Amino acid sequence: RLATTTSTDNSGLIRELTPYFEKRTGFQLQVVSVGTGQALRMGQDGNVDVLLVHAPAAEKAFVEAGFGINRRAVMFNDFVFAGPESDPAGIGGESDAVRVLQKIARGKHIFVSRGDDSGTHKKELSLWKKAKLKRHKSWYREAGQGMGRVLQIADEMNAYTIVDRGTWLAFQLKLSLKLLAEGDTELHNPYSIIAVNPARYPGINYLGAMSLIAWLTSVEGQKQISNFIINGRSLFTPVAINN
Amino acid sequence: MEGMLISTQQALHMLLTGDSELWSIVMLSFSVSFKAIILTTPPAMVVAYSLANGNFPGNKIVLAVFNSLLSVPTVVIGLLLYVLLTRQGPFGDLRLLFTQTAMVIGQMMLCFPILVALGYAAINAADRRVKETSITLGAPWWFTMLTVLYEVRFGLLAAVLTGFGRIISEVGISMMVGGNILGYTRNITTAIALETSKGEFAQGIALGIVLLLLAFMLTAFLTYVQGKQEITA
Amino acid sequence: MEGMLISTQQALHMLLTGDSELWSIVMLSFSVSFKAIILTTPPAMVVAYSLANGNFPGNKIVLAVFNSLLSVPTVVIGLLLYVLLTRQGPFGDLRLLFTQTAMVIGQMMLCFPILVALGYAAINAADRRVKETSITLGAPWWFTMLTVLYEVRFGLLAAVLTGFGRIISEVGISMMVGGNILGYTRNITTAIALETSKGEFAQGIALGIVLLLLAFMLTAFLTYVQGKQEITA
Amino acid sequence: MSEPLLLFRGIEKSFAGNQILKNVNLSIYPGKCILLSGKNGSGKSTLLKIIAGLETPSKAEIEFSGKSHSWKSVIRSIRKNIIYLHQQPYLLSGTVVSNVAYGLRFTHLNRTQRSDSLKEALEWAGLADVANKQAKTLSGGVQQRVAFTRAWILKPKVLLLDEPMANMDYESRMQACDLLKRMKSEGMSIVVTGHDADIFDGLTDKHFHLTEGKLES
Amino acid sequence: MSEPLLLFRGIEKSFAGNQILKNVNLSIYPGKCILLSGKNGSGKSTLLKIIAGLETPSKAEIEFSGKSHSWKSVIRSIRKNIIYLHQQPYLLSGTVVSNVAYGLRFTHLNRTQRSDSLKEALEWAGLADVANKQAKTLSGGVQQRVAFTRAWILKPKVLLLDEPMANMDYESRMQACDLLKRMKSEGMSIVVTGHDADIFDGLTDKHFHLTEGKLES
Ligand SMILES: Nc1ncnc2c1ncn2[C@@H]1O[C@H](COP(=O)(O)OP(=O)(O)OP(=O)(O)O)[C@@H](O)[C@H]1O
Ligand SMILES: Nc1ncnc2c1ncn2[C@@H]1O[C@H](COP(=O)(O)OP(=O)(O)OP(=O)(O)O)[C@@H](O)[C@H]1O
Ligand SMILES: [Mg+2]
Ligand SMILES: [Mg+2]
Repeated sequence: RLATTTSTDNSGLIRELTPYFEKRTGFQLQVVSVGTGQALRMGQDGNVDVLLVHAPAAEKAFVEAGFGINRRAVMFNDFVFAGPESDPAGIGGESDAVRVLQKIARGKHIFVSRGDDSGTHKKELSLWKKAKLKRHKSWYREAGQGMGRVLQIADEMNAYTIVDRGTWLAFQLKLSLKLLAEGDTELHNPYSIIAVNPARYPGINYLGAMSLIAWLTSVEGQKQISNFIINGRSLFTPVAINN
Repeated sequence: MEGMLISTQQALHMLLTGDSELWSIVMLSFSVSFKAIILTTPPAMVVAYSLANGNFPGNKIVLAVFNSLLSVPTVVIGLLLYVLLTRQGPFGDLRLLFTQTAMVIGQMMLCFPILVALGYAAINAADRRVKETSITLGAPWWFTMLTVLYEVRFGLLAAVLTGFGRIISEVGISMMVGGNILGYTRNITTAIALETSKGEFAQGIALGIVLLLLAFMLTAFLTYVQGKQEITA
Repeated sequence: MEGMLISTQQALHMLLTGDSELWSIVMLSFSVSFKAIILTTPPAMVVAYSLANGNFPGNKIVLAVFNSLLSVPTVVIGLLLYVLLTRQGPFGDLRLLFTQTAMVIGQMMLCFPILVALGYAAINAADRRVKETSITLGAPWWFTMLTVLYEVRFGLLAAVLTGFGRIISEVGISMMVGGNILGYTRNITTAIALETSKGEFAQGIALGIVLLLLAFMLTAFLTYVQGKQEITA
Repeated sequence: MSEPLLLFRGIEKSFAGNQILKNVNLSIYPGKCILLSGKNGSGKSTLLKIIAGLETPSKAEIEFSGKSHSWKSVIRSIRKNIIYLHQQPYLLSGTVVSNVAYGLRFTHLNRTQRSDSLKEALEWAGLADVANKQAKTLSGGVQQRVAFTRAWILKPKVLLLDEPMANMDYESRMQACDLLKRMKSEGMSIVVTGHDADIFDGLTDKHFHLTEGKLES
Repeated sequence: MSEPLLLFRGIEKSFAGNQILKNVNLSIYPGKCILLSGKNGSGKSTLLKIIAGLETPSKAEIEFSGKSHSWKSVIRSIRKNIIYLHQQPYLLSGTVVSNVAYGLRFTHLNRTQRSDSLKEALEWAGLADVANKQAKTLSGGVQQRVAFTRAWILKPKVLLLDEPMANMDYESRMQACDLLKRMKSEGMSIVVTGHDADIFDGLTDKHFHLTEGKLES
């Protein structure tokens, strides 16, 4: 049983990979797709065997507390800034994430935040912190929902937002928002896979979990990840082999 | 388990000490759902009464439609309303999406069939002599309707309470057309959904208990009023 | 809008041509909810009858509790059940989490207060002479109960339909303790939630319409049966 | 005899294929009282309900002011002047006063007139003592008296009473009869059903018997 | 006189502070019939309901087999032998047959005995024609007859009839009286209320009048 973040499941990656994995190892993969926080919680409770998540700090804490073992980096994608086509804040082409936020804040342009403690939200907050900017309710809207819905809300409100590239590619065609800024290394989004510690819960399918980790970080698994293409672009960059 | 108790204590403490964020969320929940139920009840009762008393041919089919509308998931209502209210949608110009008004409209759509179906059942159980007595004593049709509704008021109260419970506890519509925006459209249930997605289960349950307690105070009051009436009835 | 029509057409086509994935999702929804409502109805009716007829002191308070339980969001029930069924929870050894059984249990918890509250309203509206007649003619208490329940059967049918509509359309419990696992615990509403979170609104609405149509067939059938009875009643 | 106020002609009524009323004709004269008797299930209540516009006949015509109309087309306007009292009356939730006063609000009386006639009615019917009691807690006979009072207080042109005194005690019956006699003298038409003709002694001008769907005098 | 079957002593009953029954004593002898009269609202129905165990008295004792018991402690076991017929009877959903047969399933009769007594009862009450009609569609008088039949078919030791013939036609009344006389001769005790003593001519052995909460003979 794998608990994964909605972003990977929604993009279709997991569905794409499942048959290859099942054919290769004979294990059945059951996917529970939830928010990162909820995924970690389910791992902590021993209700799933393995996690695929993206929240480095929380992951570290999770492993240090002894809930998980064998944390391996699998892949990354990156975050981009999206906003209305008219781009009133003028962030188009900007590559420095901090400058982007400064421009938005200064003009009090509406910015929609995930506001849900997800990996994306945490990344966004760390960027605001870095930019040392105060946010005000009148233009900073915390939506408390998944990435796709936040994109739709931003679209409706003609607002700016930060989004992971996977979700962006999946939703791009349904929105009038445009991708305005990208490329800062600050904006990398690493995914890791973690096995739930079998020492804590005897019934854990540790063998299956390790098979999935092994397969995802194998040459075949990594190749399948980079072969996963949406709108002519590969979504995730595998990192397990080259590192 | 322990976490739950602590979180509930915290939530209640915040409620009692007037934590403004929590209170604004609670107030928003109740004000949206109150508006929805109050606006929906009168037309729903008229429809239920017509269905129970009119002898137009499609009667039973219309009733079956309302009964099956009980099975529509809230998120589907939310989706439909979203499609209608979105910028390029037919009512996009009203700019209602992600407002409390949109939440009220969606909740009205949700409780309308409930009130009609349960109202129908209550009215249909009324003694036929009620209507006949009212008519023969010279009442106009609308007064006859009010008389019948009054005779079955306890059944109607149950219908309204059920409808209210349904909309105050729904999350699909509020999430979809409200957007769960902090300070604007976040209500108790979308807040619970948010806590849940964060893995903060204890806090989710704590908010649920807050809702339950407030609902209990409300219904205990209504049951008390009802009880007092029954003694003299 | 267009997308919706096409998706609905597609979904209906898949339904009619027996697409196995869609059918398994649909069947799962109905089988879980049927089990839940069938298991819940008898005890709920007994409780409702006792509340309406017993004159024990806490009567009104218990009723108010059931009424306020109508306002508990499904996700809170789901969370509570999760806390109970999780590995280290009190019932963790049963390994029920992420199974259909867990979904059935959760849905039973959801519809129990609905059936009690609405059943109470229906039974309470019964003529007091029904009970007296049954008793004086020598019926044991349980036969008197059955007689009263039969006299108010249309009200009870409305209660059961409302309860069924509530659980077949709920998503919070199914998501939380079912887990939305394809082929195991994915039902119509969690599938809709999934499509919605992907932004595939048209497909979400299409699935909702599938559910609505099936519910309509079910209730039309029941309304037909009810109608036939009423003619002779 | 003077002109009839209303003439019901050719009333037919079937329930589920069973013909209850067969070509019944009934003329209602102002200031006259008709007693309608007949075995249980002969159709007395059904006939009164059709006249009151509460039950739909299979066929019927109504004649008044020299013209004949179909039942359907005129019953709505006619039934304003006709009041039917149920065989088993239904008292609405509320006090005795609110029940008796129910119909008054649809009349053209003003406030003082209403409260005057209300007071008078309660007095006459001996209901002053129970005026503020909840009507549904009353005994069977008193309920019947309340329903009776609720009907005649409106002084309709035609009063249809379905076994109005079956559960009343002797005194109440005498009182009710007196009352009806007074109303008659003021021009009200009355149709009453019952199994004991002697209760209505001195009140009824005509006696019809309903057998096998037909009226016989 | 022989031993009383049941002796009710000191029955008191108040509704909302109003004392309806004041220290009423009533002995029920086997094979005897009591007529209970009184003005509307005097408490006749209430008294019968208390005896039947359907209404709780403020105070009451029951004496039988030479011993005295509190009402509460024995009414449940006693009421099996007592049947009360409502003043306005309630017919259950279903046919006339199913209504009349309702109580039979709780007796010790076997199948053939049940169907025999059912047939006999319907015949006697003149209900054979309407046996398969839905009971709720019947006329008021026939409904009363059905309720009456539903009660006496069980042949209880004590039969309490609350104005059982108010809506019956002349023939039905005679028939019902005959029936009651036969039951009496078989040892059944009967208490009946009514406003017309003459209906029950030749049936009643004792006549009590209820005034101001007290029984007078
Ligand atoms: N449930 C109740 N609540 C309050 N008062 C009641 C209730 N039931 C009966 N009463 C009162 O008790 C009194 C006696 O009623 P009861 O029905 O016994 O009279 P009754 O002698 O049978 O009269 P009737 O000849 O009209 O049938 C009445 O004044 C009535 O209003
Ligand atoms: N709603 C109905 N459906 C079917 N049959 C009905 C309905 N109402 C009345 N009937 C039948 O019509 C016939 C006449 O009934 P009605 O009540 O008019 O008789 P009645 O003369 O008033 O008798 P009673 O003296 O017993 O009051 C009865 O056979 C009754 O069963
Ligand atoms: Mg009649
Ligand atoms: Mg009485």
